[in-house]
Amino acid sequence: MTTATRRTGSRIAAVGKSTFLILVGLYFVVPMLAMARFAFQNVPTALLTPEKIFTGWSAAGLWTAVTDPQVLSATRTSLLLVVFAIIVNLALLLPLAIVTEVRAPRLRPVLTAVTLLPWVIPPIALVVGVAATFRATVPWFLASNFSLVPFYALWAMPFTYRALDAGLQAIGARTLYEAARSMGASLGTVVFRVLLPNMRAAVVAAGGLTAAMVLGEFAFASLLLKTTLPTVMVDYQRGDPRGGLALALFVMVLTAVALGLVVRTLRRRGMSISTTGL
Amino acid sequence: MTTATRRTGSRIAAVGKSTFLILVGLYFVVPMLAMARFAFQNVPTALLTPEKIFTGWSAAGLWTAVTDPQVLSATRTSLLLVVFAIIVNLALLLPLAIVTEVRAPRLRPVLTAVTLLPWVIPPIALVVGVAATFRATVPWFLASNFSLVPFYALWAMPFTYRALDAGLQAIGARTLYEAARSMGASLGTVVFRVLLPNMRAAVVAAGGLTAAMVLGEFAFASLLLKTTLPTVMVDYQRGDPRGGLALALFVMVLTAVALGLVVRTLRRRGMSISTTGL
Amino acid sequence: MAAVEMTGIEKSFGPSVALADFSVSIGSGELVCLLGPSGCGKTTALRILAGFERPDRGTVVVGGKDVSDDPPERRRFGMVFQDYSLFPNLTARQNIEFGLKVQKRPATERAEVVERMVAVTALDAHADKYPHQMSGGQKQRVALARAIATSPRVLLLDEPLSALDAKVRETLRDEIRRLQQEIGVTTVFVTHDQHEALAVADRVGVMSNGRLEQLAPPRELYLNPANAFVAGFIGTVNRVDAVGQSDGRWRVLGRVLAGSRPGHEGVEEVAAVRPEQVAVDPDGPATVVGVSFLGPITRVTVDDPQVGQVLADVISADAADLRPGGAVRVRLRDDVEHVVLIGRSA
Amino acid sequence: MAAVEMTGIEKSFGPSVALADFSVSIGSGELVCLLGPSGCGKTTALRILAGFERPDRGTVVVGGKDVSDDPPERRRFGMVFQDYSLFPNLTARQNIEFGLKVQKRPATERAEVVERMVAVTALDAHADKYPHQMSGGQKQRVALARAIATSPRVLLLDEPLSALDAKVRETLRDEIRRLQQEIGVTTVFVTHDQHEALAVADRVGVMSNGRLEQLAPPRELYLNPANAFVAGFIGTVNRVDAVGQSDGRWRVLGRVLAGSRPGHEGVEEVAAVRPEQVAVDPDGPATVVGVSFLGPITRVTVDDPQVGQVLADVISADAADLRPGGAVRVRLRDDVEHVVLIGRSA
Repeated sequence: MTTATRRTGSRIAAVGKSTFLILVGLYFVVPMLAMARFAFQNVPTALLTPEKIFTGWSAAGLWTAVTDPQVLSATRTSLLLVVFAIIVNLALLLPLAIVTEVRAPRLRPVLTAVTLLPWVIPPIALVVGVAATFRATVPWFLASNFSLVPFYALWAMPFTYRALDAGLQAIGARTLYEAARSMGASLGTVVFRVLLPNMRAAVVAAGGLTAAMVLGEFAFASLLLKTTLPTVMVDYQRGDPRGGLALALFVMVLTAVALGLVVRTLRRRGMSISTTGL
Repeated sequence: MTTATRRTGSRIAAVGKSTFLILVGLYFVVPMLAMARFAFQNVPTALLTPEKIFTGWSAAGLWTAVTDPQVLSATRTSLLLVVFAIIVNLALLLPLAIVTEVRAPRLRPVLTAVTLLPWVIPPIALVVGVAATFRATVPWFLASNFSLVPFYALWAMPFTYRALDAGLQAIGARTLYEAARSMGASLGTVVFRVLLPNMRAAVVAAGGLTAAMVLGEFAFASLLLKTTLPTVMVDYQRGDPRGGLALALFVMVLTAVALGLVVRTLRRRGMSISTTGL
Repeated sequence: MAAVEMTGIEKSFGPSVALADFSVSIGSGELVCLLGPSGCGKTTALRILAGFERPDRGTVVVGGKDVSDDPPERRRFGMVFQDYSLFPNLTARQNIEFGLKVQKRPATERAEVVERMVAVTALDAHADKYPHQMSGGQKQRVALARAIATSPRVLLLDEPLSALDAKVRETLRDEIRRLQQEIGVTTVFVTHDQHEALAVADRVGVMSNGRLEQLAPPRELYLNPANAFVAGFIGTVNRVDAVGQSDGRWRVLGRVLAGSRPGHEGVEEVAAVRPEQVAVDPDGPATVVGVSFLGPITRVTVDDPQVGQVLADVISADAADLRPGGAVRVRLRDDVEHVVLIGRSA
Repeated sequence: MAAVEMTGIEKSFGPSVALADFSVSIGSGELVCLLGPSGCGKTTALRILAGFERPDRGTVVVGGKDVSDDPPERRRFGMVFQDYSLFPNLTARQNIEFGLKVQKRPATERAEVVERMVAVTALDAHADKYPHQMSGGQKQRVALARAIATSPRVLLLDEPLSALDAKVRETLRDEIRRLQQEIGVTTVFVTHDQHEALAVADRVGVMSNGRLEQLAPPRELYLNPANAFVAGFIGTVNRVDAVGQSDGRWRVLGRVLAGSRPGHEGVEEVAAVRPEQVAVDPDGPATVVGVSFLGPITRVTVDDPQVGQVLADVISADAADLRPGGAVRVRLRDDVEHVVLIGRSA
């Protein structure tokens, strides 16, 4: 009887876990399936009868969308923006986070608070303000697509800093630094031979999140009249709802798969990505 | 001599700290001052001569903007959206975070990963997809302003969960729970008499961040054709650049001041807000 | 009748076995220590007893009643954790009162019990402080008072002293023991520190890899360890060659004496000899290589050309002229009448 | 000449004073322990010596040269931390080699030193493992090997054993001492555990509130504590009334004997009497209230109607028939010739 009770107990736990996963599924997967039907199946979406499920599927809309020259050029712009935003952000925050942690730990709360500002001050107010000011004063600055880079770097700062800081805490950077210094290592040696090799996972997490954010950012690009993947996605969708939706789904799945691959590669090399610090 | 050396040492540290604060200031304060000049001073912004600094200041543009009926109505909508987004988010995530932490800690990494999805899947793709699908299937759902609530709740989920989780970790919720249970307390008693009273700071942090995000969100509202404070701010700015910018600055300062007041009130009651977990 | 009876408990977390056929029977008012290295399963055993983990198999009987399926709040236990786990929003007094309130005791009784608890744990000066205003030792005293305020059937202590400074650890250890005897509560105390376990327990259960290796009073555990693991974990031992004699006795460090098993001519075994069973005489073939002052006694490390490295505990007053490098001779003390034989392994 | 000389060091963090006029002089090859409760300033002293904190005032002289303004990497010290601080991306061997590489030693020398270090710390089986594959004790042995591989002028150990299990702690403690004596490196060892300090050090500096209360060899610290704080922190003491006699001696626990200060007729003072200086005889006005088995010795707590609570340490073999509730009599042992007098306070 007792064994039966035990089994009931673990069955309840298993049921709890399944329920949780099913709820998560309903919240995320069902809307995506509905979208997929609308995007790729050429029948009225509201009709869900057995005979209608497997007919009329077509990826033609998606093909037209991804081969559209404007979409291709916007994708290129967005990917370049991703690369520059990551570079600017890491160049600014990686040294700042490391030096603060190992040399001035008392400044860490200040840095934490400051890097939160871009979220606390509504970014839309920032972009409206900055755009208006720049347009009136240094209009040439806003002409280039790359004028978006500082905004994106600023906006991704909270993520980047928290990912890097979580990495520094996880490896115990401060005592690693002190151990290496006492053995005669210079600051440069510590950073390049000790800290960075152990922070690859954190750097990748920071970069991945920045990439995902930039690829999904609409407000800045739209207000500064730039053609990026998100803005072109919206434009395209106005003309061809099904094709636009197919494109959106495609980007979503591609981003998720890319991030998944990065995480898996890191796992295989024995690094685990912690997002708890984010 | 040694004393002098010591003094030099701490002077260097002080200089370092000042440099840091000055850089932060340049990064945030100078652009805002430039915006303020453009918004409130009726002289060409590029001219910065001593005699031009104190003349021509006027808040008339701001007054016109904040008394504009459309702006007032959009503000009301945005504030209601803030309240509902916070309620929906806390109602969903507070129980989930608590139960996961105290009863099923092994599910915590799963929850952490799942709540990160709304950032990793580009939200713009989500809104394009969802909007298209809903418009084709259940168009009535998108008619109300409050159709934005689920999007905002979903979008703020990563912040909210991390703030709540950081609070739970900080108070050591799991052993508090076990200590209280072993004394005969029911789950309800533990939650209402032990956990919630010690999580007020985390709940306020979660709510504050959600509020700041909703007040600055442009993409969802614009794509779903809703009139919220951010969209009206952009519209208004097109017609009256100076007035729009003044409005943007006003919202920025107001949000920052409101958050500051909340933090200060909590500090006075002996609670400290940790944003490191975010 | 046993106050607590855990029978045939098994528990695995995924592939790793935390407890394998664990059984223990604890008398009323007894203090039993579960002692072992990290990962030996001692904390899992405590958490199963408390009801926070469900065993895969086996029963937990408390006061004659099977509580295997009772949730923790129905077991009426008191619990103290390594990290204090005081409610941060309540003062010391309110923390102690919490369990009484939950159990809906009348206000006058609550006030009376809280005052008694504050008095027995000597917390008078700190009763109205919040946890963050107290030191670690004070916090743990509040946690103890809170745990016993509800007159629990069993008191469970999970490494209660591990987070404290060495000095506070010893003081609080003695205080816990005194209090436990005063109120006569059946207690299970989990620790990885053998000194703590020996000093505080009526019986100590030594655990390793999810198994209970030996459960016995401190003195017996120390004098008659059941196997090599227990001998090595409790106190310090020298592993010394023992050679069986035709009369069933053993030759150890030059003396012939009885062992925990009869010896046979020529059989070679290992005897566990405690440092305090070894005497150090001046002049001889061995060399002192280390002298550690431990307070009342001094531990001398001797390198013997035949036996190898031997530890000897000498009364500090007698050790004043032992210096590293000195020539000495080690022998088994005259008052040792019997040696414990352990396997060659481990 | 002293290997390390810290003179008049003062250090505050904001309003809190970490070190107030701290001076210490350490001989070449000596192992000095800094011992004290948390927050006493011992870690700050170590970090100032290492160069990670700058003192507000005072000088640090190493090997006759003022290094007060040298950054840590120029001081050529080895350091071991409580949390191991091994480089996670390097194997044990590579960790040990790190300092040698940084100092640009030739490859053959590096290989030779690493092998010697692996051998002396008995790490052969683990030399190619990564830190996350090792146990706490193994990790700390690697950290130790890494710290001494570069032949540092001074070895600094910051609570190196605090994160380890009690049993591993003792083994590694003895290993550190052996190794330190073998290579003869001047060493500063910070700990909050008095047993650790006494067992391992040539001299122990007891600290409290940023001050060095006493710096002396373990035996002297134990037998002649300078003040009440040291007496209470090192070992265990009974505070017993001492009454001055006309001949300059003191009456303590019924016996009259010499004290650390001369007595005057009728003056009342407090004597610090160690538990091992107290004998317990059968039958008498006092009652046994507790018996703790500590291995070789047994600690007996006795409630005496005149003296109050007294702790006595008895050889375990003699304590077999002492039970709580038994009637006994306590006295000062016959071999005690002299008592230490301490102030009434603390």
